Amino acid sequence: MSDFQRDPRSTPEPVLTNMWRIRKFEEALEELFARGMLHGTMHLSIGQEATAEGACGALQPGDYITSTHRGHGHTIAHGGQPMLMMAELLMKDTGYCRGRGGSMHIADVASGNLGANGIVAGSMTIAAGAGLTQVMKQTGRIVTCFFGDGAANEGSFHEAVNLSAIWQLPVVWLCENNQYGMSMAQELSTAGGSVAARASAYGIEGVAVDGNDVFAVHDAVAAAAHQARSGGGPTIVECSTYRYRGHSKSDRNLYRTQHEIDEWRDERDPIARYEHRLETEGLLTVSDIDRYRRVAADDIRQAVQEALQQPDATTTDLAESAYA
Amino acid sequence: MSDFQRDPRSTPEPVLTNMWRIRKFEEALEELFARGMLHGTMHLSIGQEATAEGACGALQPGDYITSTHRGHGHTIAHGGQPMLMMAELLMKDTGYCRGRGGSMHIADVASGNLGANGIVAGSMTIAAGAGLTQVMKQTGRIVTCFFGDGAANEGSFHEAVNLSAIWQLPVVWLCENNQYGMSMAQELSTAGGSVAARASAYGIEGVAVDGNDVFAVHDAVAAAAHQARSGGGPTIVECSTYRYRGHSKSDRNLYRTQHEIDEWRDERDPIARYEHRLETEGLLTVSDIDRYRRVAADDIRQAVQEALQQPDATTTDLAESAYA
Amino acid sequence: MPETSTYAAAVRAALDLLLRHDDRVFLAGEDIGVYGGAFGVTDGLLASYGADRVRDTPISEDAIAGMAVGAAITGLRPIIEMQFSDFVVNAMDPIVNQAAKLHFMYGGKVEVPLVLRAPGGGGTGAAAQHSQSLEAWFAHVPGLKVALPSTVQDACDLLLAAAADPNPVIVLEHKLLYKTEGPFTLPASPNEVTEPLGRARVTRPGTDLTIVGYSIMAARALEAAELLAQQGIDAAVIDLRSVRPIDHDTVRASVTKTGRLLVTHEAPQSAGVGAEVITGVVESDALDYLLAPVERVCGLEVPMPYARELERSVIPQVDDVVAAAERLMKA
Amino acid sequence: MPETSTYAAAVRAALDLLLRHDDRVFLAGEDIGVYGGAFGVTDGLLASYGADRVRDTPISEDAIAGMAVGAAITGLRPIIEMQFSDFVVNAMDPIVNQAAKLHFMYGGKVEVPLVLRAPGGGGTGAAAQHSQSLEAWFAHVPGLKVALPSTVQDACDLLLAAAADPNPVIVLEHKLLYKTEGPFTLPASPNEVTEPLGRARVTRPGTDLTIVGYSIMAARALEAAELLAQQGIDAAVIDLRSVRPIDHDTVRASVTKTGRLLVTHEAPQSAGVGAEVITGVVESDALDYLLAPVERVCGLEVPMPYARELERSVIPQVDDVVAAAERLMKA
Ligand SMILES: Cc1ncc(C[n+]2csc(CCOP(=O)(O)OP(=O)(O)O)c2C)c(N)n1
Ligand SMILES: Cc1ncc(C[n+]2csc(CCOP(=O)(O)OP(=O)(O)O)c2C)c(N)n1
Ligand SMILES: [Mg+2]
Ligand SMILES: [Mg+2]
Repeated sequence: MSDFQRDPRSTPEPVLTNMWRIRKFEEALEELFARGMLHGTMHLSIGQEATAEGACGALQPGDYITSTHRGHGHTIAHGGQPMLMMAELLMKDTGYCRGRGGSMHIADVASGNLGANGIVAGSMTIAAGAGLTQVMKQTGRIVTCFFGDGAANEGSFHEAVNLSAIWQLPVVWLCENNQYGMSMAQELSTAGGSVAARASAYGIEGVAVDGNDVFAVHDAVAAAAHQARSGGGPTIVECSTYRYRGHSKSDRNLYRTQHEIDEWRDERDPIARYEHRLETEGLLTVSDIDRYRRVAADDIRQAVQEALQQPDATTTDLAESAYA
Repeated sequence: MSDFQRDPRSTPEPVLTNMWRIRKFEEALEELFARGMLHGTMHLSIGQEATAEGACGALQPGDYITSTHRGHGHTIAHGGQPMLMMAELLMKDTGYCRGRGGSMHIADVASGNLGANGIVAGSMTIAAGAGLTQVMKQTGRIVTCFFGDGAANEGSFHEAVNLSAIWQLPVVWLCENNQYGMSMAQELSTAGGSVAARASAYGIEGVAVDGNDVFAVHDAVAAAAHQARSGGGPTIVECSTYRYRGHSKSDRNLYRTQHEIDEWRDERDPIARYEHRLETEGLLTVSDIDRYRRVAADDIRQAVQEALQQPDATTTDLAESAYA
Repeated sequence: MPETSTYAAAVRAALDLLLRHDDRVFLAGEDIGVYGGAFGVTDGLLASYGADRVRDTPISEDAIAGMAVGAAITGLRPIIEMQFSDFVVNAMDPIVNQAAKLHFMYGGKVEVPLVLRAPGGGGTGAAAQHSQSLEAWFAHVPGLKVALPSTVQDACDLLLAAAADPNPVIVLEHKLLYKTEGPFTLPASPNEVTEPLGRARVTRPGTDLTIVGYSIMAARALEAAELLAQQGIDAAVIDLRSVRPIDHDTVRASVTKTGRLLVTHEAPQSAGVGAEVITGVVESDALDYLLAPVERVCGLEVPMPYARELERSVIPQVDDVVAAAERLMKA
Repeated sequence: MPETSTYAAAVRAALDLLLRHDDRVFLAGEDIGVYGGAFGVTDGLLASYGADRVRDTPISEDAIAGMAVGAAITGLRPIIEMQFSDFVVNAMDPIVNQAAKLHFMYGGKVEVPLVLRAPGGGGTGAAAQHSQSLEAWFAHVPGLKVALPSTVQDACDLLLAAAADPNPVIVLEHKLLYKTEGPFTLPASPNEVTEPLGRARVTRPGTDLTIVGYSIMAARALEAAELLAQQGIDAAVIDLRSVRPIDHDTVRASVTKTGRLLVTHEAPQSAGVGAEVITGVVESDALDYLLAPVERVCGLEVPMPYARELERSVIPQVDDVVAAAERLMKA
């Protein structure tokens, strides 16, 4: 669905369309959830689209990502098919995981998405291993590992980053710092206050960028990916961003103010900012912007429709499915 | 057996005597092992005496330590009784752990030694918890957590240090960097190359000192302990030192050269250096030095003798011993 | 005159009681403060007791559990929460190698009075990494005790018993039970609960077969027994309540009367706690009373799937218990 | 004409064969390179295959196992070592939540062909944190397979079978077996071993009772059977070899002949694998053949102590098996 090596400057069309696809996809989910058509809970990344799209757009074909519990955006940005993800969430047999995984386990290994993960920081050591494969097979590919600010306090973060540094693995550690774990503010949970600054503990580079600025994310990841690809080892890229919705469906937002949410949404929204810049810098016309937004909305509407038509997940071969 | 607040300058007698006790204790162990009187394996800290003694001598009565698999020195330096530790190793019912723990699990909680630990970095989160108790009970006591260079790559290190920093726990993180994990050189295992430098990742102070210089260790720990005690939170103190013996009894020393071992032993031995300085700075006379060495040797000889007389560990109440 | 409560509120009431009566008690876990816990169990406790005693932690399960060990051996009484029981995977060292072993390993000279609470089980669509029932692991570890309340009253009482115990105790609550209501009497003080951990309860007497379950399957077993009664099958139901220690005597006594044994749990069948319950019978003289092979109604041998129907087919339901009981009566 | 080998050398031979025949295979673990592993198992492999394929790691068990998962799903075939099986506590997430579940969770579209080797068991004086037998945990996890070789030949063959399997396999070796010698034929290539994991082996036919064990207790059971034979008791011995899956059929078949069942393992008894073996019998028609309550000879319910005599009394010995068999014959 998306091309690789999308540049927010020179090829704004896919970049903007993708950001809208991500948002529209999750808005559609909210609606389906309200209508009782989904099971379980879900973690929405509305407000974080620039990070997912900026990072994945800086990758090359064949590059891998690992994702998180908040991973719909990563999947779409890495070229996943919204229809297959939607089918998964709608418990369809043709969904990415045949209805077995759901929102927290979307994966598309064939296309380089090594999977969302319900365990905070659970994908970090996996990303290191995927990086090792690239080194040992000399594929020239790299791995981008998305993780949250909260994940940076798990032991797995430490072990994975240390290993990647001593083995000089081609990994970009992409921290989506959306200011909170579930309810704990990043500055309270994270001694030292910065995930990027922790890079120096491992003798690697850490950069902190505005995660709501798709240009900044793209450029930082492109540089880190280039370094990784050319044998220079891993980088931590910390993207400061924000989620507008609650952590998951049970969140009453008691740990933050409505004012804070409004401020981020009204003044720093990544899509609005990108559109504004596209317009003021003359990179796209207003009518193009409108068109891409509509294209994205149509894409998602169609994906939902198609997904709804898919056959339901089946118990037929369930009992034998734990083993390959 | 030892006093607290021993100062290598003003009260050299207990400091020197303790360093010799540690060495003599472990030399005695080697002999007993060779005679087949011990079970299992053991980890000797010969060559690292200045770190254990320098650190524990800087503590106050009631302060806690947590120890490691290489913990005989910590126990003696923290005022433990060599006889009870020897009895434990000789599988006696009156040993510190009634013969149930052995070398890797020496503990004397009543006297503030929260225990050796067979799990690398396993005591680090425990030390954080012990630190929390001091805060919540406002005891004014602190906790010194010994850990190895290898331990600094465990996830537990990361989680424990982060927690201690955000909660401002009164903990001194005391890294005994003896240059190797079991066989892996510290500079190969530890990205960034320095444990002390990792402190900045947590917004705390890290200091690196010559761990074979008992003055340097004492001063660094005294400062860190003072800070912890007065509410200033944790510090990482990294002590560079060396173990002359193999990691454990199965070690063939293939990962290092004899030359390297000889160099550390002949040129940087912590006891020889301390004695030299005591003598040249006129802090002790040669005959005093000789006397304390003899006292230490006698202490240990007597401890061994007494320990050998103790009743054997018993299976009588074994089956019910898992629960309090 | 007992009032009613939800299971979640009963847990909260027990925590409240403990915090009120013992200043050595404190809570720690992820999002247990202002968020009130992922399932609302600790809601309001931060406001009552302050951030010193209701401690939000970073996402660091290893540190949460290890910290609790260190606090426990120096005189505090930590009650920690794993947000989902699945996350104990990140804290197995402090739980299994430290908490469970220190008392023994240090020659009996230290106690580790900590409680680890965690919600387990499926049925919420949270899939493979948020739905496990891992009690069998801990049931296998000397030094630990493991309780699983199935009723509102037990949600409080077993927690109080756990907190009173000088040993580390794992209390596994069930997510689907949190909102269930039932009769509830709040003890006036934590000391009012004097029954030690490890006693099963016969929740329904019966003569035709013995159904043993715990946690949500003890509740479903009771429902199944009512349905079976309509067919004239009189099932005894035993709520195990604790899987370490296991009250083998109560099970044996029932089997010697009924001659038939059905064991049920949500965890996968292989090497589950059910096998231990069954073995406790057949290694005793109660074997002689068995009229038919034993039955197990357990979780399917797969990770928990997301889709509603798939999830339902992996988790034992009331119908499955009824069907197995019918089979057992025909055997 | 089979040669002889030690158990450790047989493991090494299998690793050597795998490294030689499949360039996707690599080893990783703590001190497996120049040190040769804590028990010398990987001695010499670094010299033969280089640091790229025989990878020393930092002391980071979580990263070792998680890295292996990532390598396995992208096309490599990692064989990792936990230096002592006790240290899996630090790697439970990658093993249980990731390796075991990815294939299922991702809809069958990925395979996780990794092998985790680890030495378990006591008897070396290494005490509570270096002597555990944790196979029951993994036997309870859908998605994993778990093999425990008791003979020199199996030390090689089960490892080859594990490496050929597309699923994550835990191979638990026993420290005390490493130096034991036995007949050994090195397969010419890894593909020569075609028997899949999960088959038990009757290592001694017998008619009076069935003794089931695995790992070192399979070896001790054989010794016990020889002693029993001197008293005229003819014991069948079954080496389980794999505890997930468990070959219930072989056990049932033997019990229907002997009518008596004794199960033995070094791990603590409660909720151990033995209970599953026994339940496999009594939930089948083989129950009808049982002439007496089953017997278990398992580890005492305490952490492993250090002192020699204490350790010996916690771990089942040949004498204990003999005594239990005698009891069983009298029952
Ligand atoms: C090991 C583990 N601990 C806790 C959780 C519960 N949990 C899920 S998401 C989350 C917050 C994660 O914060 P962060 O890493 O910042 O990601 P975000 O949700 O903000 O995107 C928590 C506590 C989990 N899934 N896994
Ligand atoms: C979790 C864990 N992993 C591995 C080991 C095995 N082991 C024991 S000591 C050791 C080396 C520890 O190195 P370091 O922390 O530097 O301490 P040192 O031995 O040098 O004193 C290893 C790998 C262990 N005991 N625990
Ligand atoms: Mg976050
Ligand atoms: Mg070291």
